[in-house]
Amino acid sequence: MKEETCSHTWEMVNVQSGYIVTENCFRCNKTATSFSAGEWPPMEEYREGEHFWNIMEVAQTIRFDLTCKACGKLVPLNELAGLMMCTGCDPKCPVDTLMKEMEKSRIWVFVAFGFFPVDERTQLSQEKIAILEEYFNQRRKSSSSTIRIVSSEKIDDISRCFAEMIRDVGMLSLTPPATE
Amino acid sequence: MKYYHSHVIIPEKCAGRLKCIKACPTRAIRLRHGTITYYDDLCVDCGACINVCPEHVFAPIMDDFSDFEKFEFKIAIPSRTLYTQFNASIHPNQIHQALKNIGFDAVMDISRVSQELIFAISEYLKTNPKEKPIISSFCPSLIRLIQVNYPNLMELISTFDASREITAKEAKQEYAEKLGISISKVGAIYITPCPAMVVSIKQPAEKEKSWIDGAIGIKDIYNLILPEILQMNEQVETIDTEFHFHYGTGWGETGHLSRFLDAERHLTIVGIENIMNVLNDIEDSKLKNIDYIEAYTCPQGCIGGIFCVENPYISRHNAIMLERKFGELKLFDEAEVLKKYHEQYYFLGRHVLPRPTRAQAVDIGTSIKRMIQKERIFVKLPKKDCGLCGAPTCETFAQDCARGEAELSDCIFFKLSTH
Amino acid sequence: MKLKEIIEKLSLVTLTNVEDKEVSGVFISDMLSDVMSSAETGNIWLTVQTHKNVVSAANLIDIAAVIVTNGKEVPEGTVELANRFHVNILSSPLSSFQLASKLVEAGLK
Amino acid sequence: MQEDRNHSIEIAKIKEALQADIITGNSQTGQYVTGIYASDLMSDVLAYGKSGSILITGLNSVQAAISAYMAEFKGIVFIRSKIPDQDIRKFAEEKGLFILTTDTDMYETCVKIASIEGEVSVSTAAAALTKRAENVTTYSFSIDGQDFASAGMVSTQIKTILKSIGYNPLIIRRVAISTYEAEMNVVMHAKRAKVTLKASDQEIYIIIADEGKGIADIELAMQEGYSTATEEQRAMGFGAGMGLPNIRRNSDKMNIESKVNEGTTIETMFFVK
Repeated sequence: MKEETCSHTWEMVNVQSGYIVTENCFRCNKTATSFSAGEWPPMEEYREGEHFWNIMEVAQTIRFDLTCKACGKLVPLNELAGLMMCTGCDPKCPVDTLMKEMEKSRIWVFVAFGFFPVDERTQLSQEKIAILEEYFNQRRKSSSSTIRIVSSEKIDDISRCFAEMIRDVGMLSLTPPATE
Repeated sequence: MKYYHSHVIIPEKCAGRLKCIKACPTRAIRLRHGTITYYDDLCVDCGACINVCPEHVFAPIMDDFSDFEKFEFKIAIPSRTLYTQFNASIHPNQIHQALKNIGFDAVMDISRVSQELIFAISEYLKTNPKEKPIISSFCPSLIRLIQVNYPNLMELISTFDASREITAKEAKQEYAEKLGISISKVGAIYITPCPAMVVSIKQPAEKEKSWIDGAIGIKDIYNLILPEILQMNEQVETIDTEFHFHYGTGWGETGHLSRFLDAERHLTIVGIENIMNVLNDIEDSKLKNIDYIEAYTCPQGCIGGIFCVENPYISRHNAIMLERKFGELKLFDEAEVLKKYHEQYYFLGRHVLPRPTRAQAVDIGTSIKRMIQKERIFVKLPKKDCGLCGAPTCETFAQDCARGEAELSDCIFFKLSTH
Repeated sequence: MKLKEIIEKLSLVTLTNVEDKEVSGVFISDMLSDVMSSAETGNIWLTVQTHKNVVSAANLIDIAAVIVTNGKEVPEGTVELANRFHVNILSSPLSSFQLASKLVEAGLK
Repeated sequence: MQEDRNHSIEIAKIKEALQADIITGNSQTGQYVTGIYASDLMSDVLAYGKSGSILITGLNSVQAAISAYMAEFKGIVFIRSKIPDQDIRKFAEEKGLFILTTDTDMYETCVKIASIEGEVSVSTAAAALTKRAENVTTYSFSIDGQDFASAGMVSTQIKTILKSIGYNPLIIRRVAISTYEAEMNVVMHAKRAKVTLKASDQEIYIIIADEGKGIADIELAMQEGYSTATEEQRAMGFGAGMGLPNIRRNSDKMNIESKVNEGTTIETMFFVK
């Protein structure tokens, strides 16, 4: 089947487990996130030109690409750092407004995040976001609701957002749970 | 509750030498993932970290002289230690004059109140208080050490106020009346040998509010008054000879009190380790026949405070010379002091309260569970107390892990065995 | 098999309002990324994780129900969020392993 | 261990049921595991896992191996064909953990192990919670007779432990005083003693069992002022004859048993309100 005419049945491929690493440079106070594949997350601080990167947080996550079973089209999703479900914590946020509107027709809003610092190479295109949305809705076969994925650029002020990215925080922790 | 402390941490300066972590007597400091942090509820402001750090990561927060401009009338209250920073050939009056030259309106020395206070304390001890020994409330760091590590000895802390506080109260009242201004317009500024005194002014553990309004370290004032004093040497005649200075009895140096109080029933301790040993003994009721304990967390007493300029041995020598020269004050009215004593003039008004300990933040069951986890972790640690995980000992590290504040993978020996 | 039937058979505790759904299988993992990549819609998901992220991940795949094992307490915020997004959360005092064998006995493959 | 075998599964059987590959611990297949714990959350493994168990996990990280070792597990089954790397293998080999890998997912792995004949104990948080009331931490210490220089060490150690648990200062003070007195008695009169401390949210329990000459007349010894200390000991401030009465006064419950020429055992109990 030709790519142009195919209605696409998406499938997750090239699934790689690894870590999402948040680093901070204490000289310029810039924050950067990156994906690190492999068994061990980076642990040491390091120098890169003017920057002095310190690891702030490491969480387990996966990265993946999507491919169409029918036509074989491959959509690399290198830019996707994670997904977050809008929990409506900031009434001023445009995503929250969208969420409230969509909730009536049982559409749940998820936000797709790229990497920091923000530039073209690190952000997902609108087209890829649409494909991602298609993929997850195809997987929700029996569902009476649908999902909607929007770009993180839509968030007004990230510092007011309390939602959490879907990733495996605390997985590596060896400390017993603090409270029972 | 947030605890005020007399220093700030400047993490950028930290070179990771781990000296502070080991030096801290209450094990309050950690180096986690390259950043120095501390538990402010454990810090007793002893200044050990400030002292050992070559990079000056811990910076004392001191008042600046300009902070006192808001007062219409400024009274300097020098610690006894200030006088020991100078050779005994320099008359205390010269020091007082120099303080006035740099901007203070008056200077009040604490020796008269000190002497009255000791008289009152010896009177109090004669009444045979139930709880003994009484522990001097002079050293703020000592009080905090007892709050943090020895909560069951809280009742032993003397309920007498410190001489600097009473002096400040009297001076402020006196000048407010004399000048006919509100007492809030009169500022009392203590010249301190250590940062702990600053904490007892900003956030007193002993009472609601301190009478003192601010503090300047001896080190800072020394640089300002020394040139003034050097100039004065040529014109000694300006010195007021009527001034009754005496350097007899008081707190701050070891052994001064024992001469006045019954030496047989009086104990002087300096240095935090030594203090902890004695406090342990008191807890076991092992220490008998002692009525009064005078203790200073600094290694040589207040002359070893970190804001001191002079070598403590020389200070000690200066103190002896001062004592010879200015001896005891004979002029005080015993009957008057007794009257004030019976009117509760010298008392704090209440006992010092313990700080809630970290363990008490959770119920005993959870705490025991953590203890079991701690032991489980501890037995598997190398017990080398290397400090590379950022905790001072393997035991504290195990404790931190059980509390969920550190991760086992921070232990270098685990890392080594997995790489 | 219907969810309500399973709840009854295994005496599961319901922490949220429950919408009955068709259950297509079981997935055990405490890793959200695993759920995102490998769980199927209509699965019931056994986990010891209890934070809000569980709701997000379960919603993304449309999980039939999340069963929190080991009798772990689920924070109120998580339950609230789950109710809002119609995600079923159940609880069991059994461990994931024990519950797995009970699910087989109940006839779920 | 015969007894162990009745309540456990042979590792070889697990390997067979899962058609798993052995990564480390080839020689251990004849051993038995006494529990199963399936989780990816390592903090839970550490908190609730029972020693002797096997860990089923998809977390292919050295942290899984460290956790299994800390919780005294026998080994790990990695699911969904996860092959542990060199670091994990090295750690496992050093610490004597066996590692299997299987291609099934966690549910299937659980189902397959559950279908093996055998009884295994499964640790759960629920079980851990019901056990909470009987949560006790136990410590033991020893005292040497005539070692006056270190007298008081044990009571100081006990005090430190109780303080870090966070008991009321008043109860700690009473424990400290009575333990110190008992410790002094041992130093003065006995050869050596073993001290056991059991602390729970209900009570603090201390047993001091010494080997020594024992007490002939306990009733007499319990009287205030009675002392058998020597002149030298008195000169040093020991043995004012306040030991036993002081222990009784400071504890909520006290029991003393003694056999002449064998030793004395003092049990004290302090109730936590």
